[in-house]
Amino acid sequence: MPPSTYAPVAATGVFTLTAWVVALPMIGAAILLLGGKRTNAWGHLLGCLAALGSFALGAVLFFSLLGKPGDARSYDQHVYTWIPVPGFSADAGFHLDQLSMTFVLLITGVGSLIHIYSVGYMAHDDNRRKFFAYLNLFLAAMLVLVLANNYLLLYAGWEGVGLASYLLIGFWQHKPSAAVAAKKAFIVNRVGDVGLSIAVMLMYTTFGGFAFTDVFNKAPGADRDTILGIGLMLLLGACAKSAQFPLQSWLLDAMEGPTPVSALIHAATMVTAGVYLIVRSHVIFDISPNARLLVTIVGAITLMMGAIIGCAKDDIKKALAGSTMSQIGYMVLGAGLGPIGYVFAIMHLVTHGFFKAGLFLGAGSVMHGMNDDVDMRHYGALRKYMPVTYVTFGLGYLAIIGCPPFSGFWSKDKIIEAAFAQGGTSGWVLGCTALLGALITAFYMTRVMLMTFFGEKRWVEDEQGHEAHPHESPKSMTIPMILLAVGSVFAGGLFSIGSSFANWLEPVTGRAEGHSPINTTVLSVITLVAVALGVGYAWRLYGTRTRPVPALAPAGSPLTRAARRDLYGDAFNEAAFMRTGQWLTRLLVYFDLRGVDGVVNGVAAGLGGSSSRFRRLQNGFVRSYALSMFGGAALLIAALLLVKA
Amino acid sequence: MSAFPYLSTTIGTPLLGVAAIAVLPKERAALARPIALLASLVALGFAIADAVAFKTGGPRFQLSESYAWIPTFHVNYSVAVDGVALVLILMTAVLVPVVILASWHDADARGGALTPQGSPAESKRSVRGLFAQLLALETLMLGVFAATDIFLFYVIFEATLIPAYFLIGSYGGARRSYAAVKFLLYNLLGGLLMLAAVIGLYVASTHSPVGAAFSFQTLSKAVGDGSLTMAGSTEKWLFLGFFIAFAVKAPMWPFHTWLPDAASEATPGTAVLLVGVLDKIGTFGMLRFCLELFPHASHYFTPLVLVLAVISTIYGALLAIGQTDMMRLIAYTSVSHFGLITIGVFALTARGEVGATLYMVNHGLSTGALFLLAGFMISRRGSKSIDAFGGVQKVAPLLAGTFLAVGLSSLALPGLSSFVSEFLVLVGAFEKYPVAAIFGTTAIVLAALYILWWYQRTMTGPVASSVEGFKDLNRRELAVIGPLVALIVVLGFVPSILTNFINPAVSQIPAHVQITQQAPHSVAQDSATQGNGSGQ
Amino acid sequence: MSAALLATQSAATHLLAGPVTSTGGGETFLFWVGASISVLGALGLIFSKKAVHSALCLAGVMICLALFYMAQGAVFLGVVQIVVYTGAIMMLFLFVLMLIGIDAPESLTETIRGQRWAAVLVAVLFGAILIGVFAHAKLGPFAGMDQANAAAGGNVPSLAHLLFARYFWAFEVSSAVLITSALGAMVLAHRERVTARRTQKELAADRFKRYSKDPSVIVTPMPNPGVYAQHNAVDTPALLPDGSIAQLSVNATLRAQGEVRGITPLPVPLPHEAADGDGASPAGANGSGRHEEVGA
Amino acid sequence: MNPDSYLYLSAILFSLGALGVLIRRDAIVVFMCIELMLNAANLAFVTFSRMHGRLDGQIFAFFTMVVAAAEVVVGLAIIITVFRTRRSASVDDANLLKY
Repeated sequence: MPPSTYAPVAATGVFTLTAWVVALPMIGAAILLLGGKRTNAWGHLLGCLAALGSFALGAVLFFSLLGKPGDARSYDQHVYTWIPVPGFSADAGFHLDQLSMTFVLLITGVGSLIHIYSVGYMAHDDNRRKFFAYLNLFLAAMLVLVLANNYLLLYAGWEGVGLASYLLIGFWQHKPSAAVAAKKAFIVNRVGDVGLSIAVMLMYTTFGGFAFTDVFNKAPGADRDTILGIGLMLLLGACAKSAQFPLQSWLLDAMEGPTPVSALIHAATMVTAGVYLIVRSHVIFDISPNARLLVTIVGAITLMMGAIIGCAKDDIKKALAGSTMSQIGYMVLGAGLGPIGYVFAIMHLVTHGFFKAGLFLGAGSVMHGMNDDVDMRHYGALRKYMPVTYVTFGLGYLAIIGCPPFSGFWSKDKIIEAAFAQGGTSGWVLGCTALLGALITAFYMTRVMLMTFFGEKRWVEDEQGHEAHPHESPKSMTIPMILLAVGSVFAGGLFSIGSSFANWLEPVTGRAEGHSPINTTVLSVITLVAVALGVGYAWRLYGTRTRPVPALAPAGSPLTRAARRDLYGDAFNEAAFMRTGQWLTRLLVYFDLRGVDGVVNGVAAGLGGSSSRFRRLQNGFVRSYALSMFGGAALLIAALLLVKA
Repeated sequence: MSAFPYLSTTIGTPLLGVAAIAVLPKERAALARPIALLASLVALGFAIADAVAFKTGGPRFQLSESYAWIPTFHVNYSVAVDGVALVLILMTAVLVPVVILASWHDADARGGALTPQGSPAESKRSVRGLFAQLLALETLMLGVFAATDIFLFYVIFEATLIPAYFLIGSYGGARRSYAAVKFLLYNLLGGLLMLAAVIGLYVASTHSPVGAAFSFQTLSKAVGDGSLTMAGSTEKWLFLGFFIAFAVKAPMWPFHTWLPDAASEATPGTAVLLVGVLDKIGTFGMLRFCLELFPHASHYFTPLVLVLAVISTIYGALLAIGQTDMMRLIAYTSVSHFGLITIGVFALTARGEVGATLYMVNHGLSTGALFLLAGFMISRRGSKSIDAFGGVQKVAPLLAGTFLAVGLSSLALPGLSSFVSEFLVLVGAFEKYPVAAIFGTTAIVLAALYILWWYQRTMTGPVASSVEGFKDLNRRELAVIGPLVALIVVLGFVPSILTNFINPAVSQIPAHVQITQQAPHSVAQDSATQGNGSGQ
Repeated sequence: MSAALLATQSAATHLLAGPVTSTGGGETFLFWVGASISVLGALGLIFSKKAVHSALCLAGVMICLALFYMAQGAVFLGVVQIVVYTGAIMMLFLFVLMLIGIDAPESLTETIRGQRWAAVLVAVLFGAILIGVFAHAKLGPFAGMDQANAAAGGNVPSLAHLLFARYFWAFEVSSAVLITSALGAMVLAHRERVTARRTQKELAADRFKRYSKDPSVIVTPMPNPGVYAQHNAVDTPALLPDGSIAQLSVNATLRAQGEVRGITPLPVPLPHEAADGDGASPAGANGSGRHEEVGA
Repeated sequence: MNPDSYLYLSAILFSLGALGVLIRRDAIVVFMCIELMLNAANLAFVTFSRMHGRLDGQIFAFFTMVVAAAEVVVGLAIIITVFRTRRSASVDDANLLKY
C-alpha cells in the first residue's frame, strides 16, 4: 500500500537535535581543516569524538522516535532559508523519519567504528589529522544527504560526499594512480550529478518546488512522461553514486584510497546513497512502472557484472569492490521492484553495511600485516597469524554468501524472493539472475577466503626487501572489526524477527506482499543449494591441497581476462569518451587558434597588408599624383554627367 | 537625491589615491603601494557604507546624484544604484585591495610574476604607474556600474580601456604588446558599435514625446509606457549595437579570442580585474540596457543569444581542458562561465536574473582567486605551463589546499558560492528554455574535468624536480587569498547576504521587460481543483 | 603674319553682323589653319626632346590663340596674349632655361610603370568627355561681341568699364597676388650667405696652401683668351710660348661644351727656325672662320 | 564653320596639356604644359564671351593671365631653387616624400 500523504510535522523538543547530528562532524571538520598543524596532536581524537557524538545524538533521536506511534515519526526541522529568491526558495531543512533515521544510525555507527579503526590504521601517516577532517566532512555531507528535506539540499549532500570521496580516494596524492582514481571518481559522479540536477530542475518546473512536501504530494497529479523523466534522471544520479552500470567504472579504481575509506565510503555508506535516493523518491517510482523496470534492469546487470569481476580479481580490495557493486546491484534491483522490494533493499543495505565494512576492515588488517600488499596470491595461511581478523572476516564471509542464520541470508533471500514475486517474464529473468548472482557470490567470496587465510604461505618480499611478518592488528583496529562482525551475525535475524524492520519502514515506503510463483521455502532451499554449489566449486579450485594457488595469475579464459579488465568498462570509456574527448579538445584548440582567432588575425593581417599595398601608391612621384587627380576629375565629371542625365 | 554623495565619494576615493601617488617624489616611489592599498580599503569602506545606506525595501534606484554635464545634449553626470549594481560595486571594492596586495611586487625589477628572468627592460617598470593605474581603473569600474546616464556609461565604458591597456601592455609578459593591442582593438570595435547605438537611441528619443534624453530611468520608463517607440528594425539594430559591444566585453563566442591572450599576458592582478570586473560590464550591460531599453528586440534575439551562450559554455570548457598554459586555461573557463551568465540573463526569469547577478559576483571571487593562485605558482616557478609543475601539494600544502577549494568553487560545488548562482541560472533557464539549460548542465561535468585534471597534473603525484624548494604561501599571499576563500565559503552557505539586495532589484525590473517573476505553474493547483484525481 | 592680321580684320567686321551660328569663310580658314598649327604645336610641346623646342612650340600655340582671340572680338586680349604671354612669360621661361643651363635632351623613356599609357588613356578619356559635354550642351546661337564692345565705344573702353567697376575688387586682389608672387620669387631665388665673404688675401693664402700639396694647382691668374688677327672672341684660346694651345684660357663652360675655336696652324717652320726654339705655329694665313673641334 | 569648334579645340588643347604634365619630367616643360592648359581655358572663356555677347569672359581670361604670370614667377623661382640644390629639374627626382 502506498503511504498516505506526506505530511511531516515541525520538529520540536528533542527532535530539534537533528541539525546537531549534522553540525557535530561539520564543526569537527572545520576545526581540523582550519586549525592546521596545531591540531595534529589531538585531531584524530576530535574526529572520533565528533563521530561518536553524532552517533549518540542519533541514538537519542532513535529512541525518541520509537516513543512515537508509527505514523507520527516524521519530523521536519527548518534551519534557515538557504537560497531565497522570488519564486524559488531552497531551505536548509532536515527531515527525520524512519528511513533517514536508519541511515543516520548506519552512517554514524559504522562511521564511528571506522574512525576508531583509522586511529590505528593511520597512526603512521603524517597527515592523519587531515584524514580525520575528511572523514568528518564525509559524515557531515552524508548526513546532509540522508537528512535533507528537499532535493536541492540532498543534492548538496550528494556532491559533498562526492567531494569527500574525491579527497579520500586521493588521500595519498603523491601516488599518481590515487590522484587519477580520485579524479575519475569525481568526474563519473558528476555525470550522475547532471542527472540529479536535471531531475531537481524538472521537479521545480513541474511542481513549483523541490521540497519533499511539494514533490511527494503533487507527483500523483503530474504528467506521466514528466514523472518518467524525473525517475530516469534520478536513476542516472543513483547509477553514478552507487557504481551501477553504465557508470560503474570508478568504484574499482577507488580502492586506491586508504582501506578505512573503502570500508566506510565505498562499501557501507556512500555508494548506497543511490539506493537511498530511489527509495526516498519511491513516490516517483511508484507512479512510473517504466522507470522501475529500468531500475531493475540496471540492478540486475550490475549484480552480474560485479560478481563476475569479483571472481577474477587478485587484488583483495578490488575483489571486495566487485562484490560491493554486485551487492548494491541487489539493492537497486530490490528498490526497483517497488513496494514489495523497498524494505528489503534497505534491509540488505544495512546488513551489507555491517558485513562489507567488516570485510574491508579485515582486508585492511591483512594488508596492515602484509606490508600493504594487496595481491591475494601473496597471501595464504594467514588464519594462524591473524586469528581475530580471520574470525571476523569469516563471519562477514558467511554473512555475505547468505549462509543462514547470518545477516545476509535474511536480506538477500528476501530480495530474490521479491524478484520472483514481480511476476511475469521479468520476474523470472530477474529472479534467476539474482539466484545466479548468489551462486557466483558464494564462489568468489570463498575464493577470497581460501586464498587469504588457507593454503600454503605464498608471502613475498616487498620492494624494499622487507619480508612479510603478518601479525594481528592493534586493539583500536580489532575492536571495530569485532563489533561489525557482531552486526553481520545478528542484524539480519534481528530485523527479521516479526518483520520488525519492515514494519519500522512501512510508514515511509509503503509495502506490498508479493506472491512468488515458487513457494518461499522452496526458493530458500534452492538459493542455499546455489550457494553451496558456488562454495563447493571454489573449494575444488582453491581449497584442495593438490592444486596450490599459482603465484602468478594464469592466463585464464576470455571471460576471466575480460573480468580482470573490469569487463572492458574502462576500455569502452577510454575509447568512447576519453579518446574522442581528447581528439575533440585538440581539434577545438586548433580551431580556436586557426579558425576563430585565425579569422580575427586574418582580417587584421589583410587590412594591414592591403594598407601597406595601398601605401605604395604614395610613391613620391608628383606625376603619379597628378594622374590620379586628373583621373579623379574625369570620373567626377563623368559622374556629374551621368547623374544629370 | 540623497544628502550625502555616497556614490561619488566611493567613486572618487581611488582618484585621491591616484593624486597622492602622482605627487610622490621619485625616490619615495615605493610608498605608492601602501597609499594604493589604503585608498582602495577606504573605497571598500565607502562601498560598504553604500550598502548600509541602501534601503532594500526602497525604490529601485537609490543614492542617486545628478549634475548637468553637457546641457546642450542633455548629458548629465548621474549616478545611482539598484541592487544589482550595488553588489557589483561591492565585489569591485573587495577585489581591488586584494589585487593591489597581490601585485605588490609586480613592478619590481625581478619580482614581476611573469618575468622571473627580469630582463633589463623590465626594471623600468614604474611602481607609481602600476598602482596609480590600478586605482584609476577602480574609479572607472565603480563609475561604470553606478552610471545611470547612458552617455556617461558609454564614456566610462570606453575609458576603462585606457588603464587596462597600459596595465597589460606595460606590466605583462613577453607578448604583452600583442595582447594589449588585441584587447584594445577588439573592445574599441565593440565600443564604436555601441557609440553608434547610443547616438541612435538619443536620436530616437528626440523624436518621441519624452524629448531628447540620455537618462536611463527616463528612457526605460518611456519604453515601458509606450511613449518611446522605435520601429522594429531600428530597435533591433540598436539592440545589436549594444549587445555586440557587451558580447565582446563579456566575452562571448566567437568574440572571445582576445581574452586568453590578454589574460595570459597580463599580470595575475590585472587579469583578475580584467576577467573579474571589466568583463562583468558586458553581462551587466546586457541585463540592464539590452533587456530594458530594447525589450522586443531582446525577445526576438533571445534564441540566437542563447545558442551563442550555450556554445560559449561548452566551447570554453572544452578549450580549457585542452590548454597547457594555466592563465589561458582560466581565461577559457571564464568564457564558459560567461556563457552561463548570459544564459541566465536571457532566460528572462527572476531566477535567471538573480542567478546571473550572483554568478557575476561569485565568478569574480572564485576566478579572481584562481588567477591569483596561479600567479603565486608562476612567480615561484617562472613558468605558466602546467607541465612545469607536479606534486606541489607535498611541498606547499596550503597553496594546494586553497587552490583546490577555489577550484571546487569554480566547478560549482554545493556549499561554495558558485553553486548557488550556477544552479539558479540553470533552473531559471530550464523554466523557459529547457534545451539550453540541459546543454548548460554539461558544464557541470566539463568544469570538473578541467579543474580536477589541472589539479591532478600540478598538485598531485611525485614532486617534480622543478617544484622542490617551493615555499608555501607567505603572509602577504595568505592575506590576499584568505578573504576570497572566506567569502566564497560564506556566500556559499548564506547567499542571502547578496540576494537581499538583488531580489528587490530583479523584482523591480519594469514589467515591459516581461521577466517571469512567478514560480512556474505548479500542478498543485491542478490537483487541488480536480480534487484527488489523477493528472492528465 | 600680315595675312593673318588681315583675316582677323575681316573676321572682326563680319562679327559685327550679329548672332551667328556659322562664321564667315575668312574665320573658317583662319580657324582650320590656326587649329592645325596649335594642335601640332601642342604635340610638339609634349614630344620634343629639348626644352627650348618645347618653348618655341608653346609660343607658336600662343600666337595662334592670340589670333583666335582677335577673331572672336577680343582684340585687347589678343594683343595682351602676344605681349604678355608670348613676349614676357615665354621669355621668362627661356631665360630660366638658359639660366640653369638645361640643354641636355631629356630622355623620354618612362620610368614610372604604367604612367604613360594610363596618362594617355585618361587624357583621351578626359578630352572625349569634354568634347561630349560641349557636343551635348545646348549652346544656342552666338550673340557676338558687337553690342558689348560698342557699349563703351570699343573693346578696350568696355573692358575698362567692367574691370574698374564690377571687377575692381578682384583687380586689386590680383595686384596683391602679383606683388606677393614677385616677393616670393625674390625670396626663393635669394641665396642666403651663411659664411663671411672670403677676402682676396684669404683666397690667395688658400690657393698657395693647395699648391703646396698639389703642384698642378695654378696659382697665377688664368691666361686670357687669345687675341689674334683671326679672332678675338672668348672662345679663342691663347697660345703658349711653344705654340700649343692654352686650354685654360677658355671659359670652362665653353670647354665643356666643346665650343673652343680652333686655330689654323702656322706654316711649319724651317728646321733651323725650329732649332731656335720657336716651335709655335701661328695661325696660317689661309685660316678659315669655321669652327674646328680641338682635341683635348 | 560653327563657332563651337573653338570649344572643341580648347578641349583638345587642354587634354594635350594635361597629357604633357603627366608624361614629361622636366619641370620647366611641365610648367609650359600647364600654361597650355590655362591658355586652352582662356580660349574657352573668350568663346563663351562671344557666345553670350558679354565681356565678362574676357575679363576672366584676363585674370587667368595675371594668375598665370604670378604662378610662373613663383614656380620658376622654385625650379631654380630646386635645381641649385639638386642639380636637377626633373620632377621625378624630388620623390623623397613618400610612403
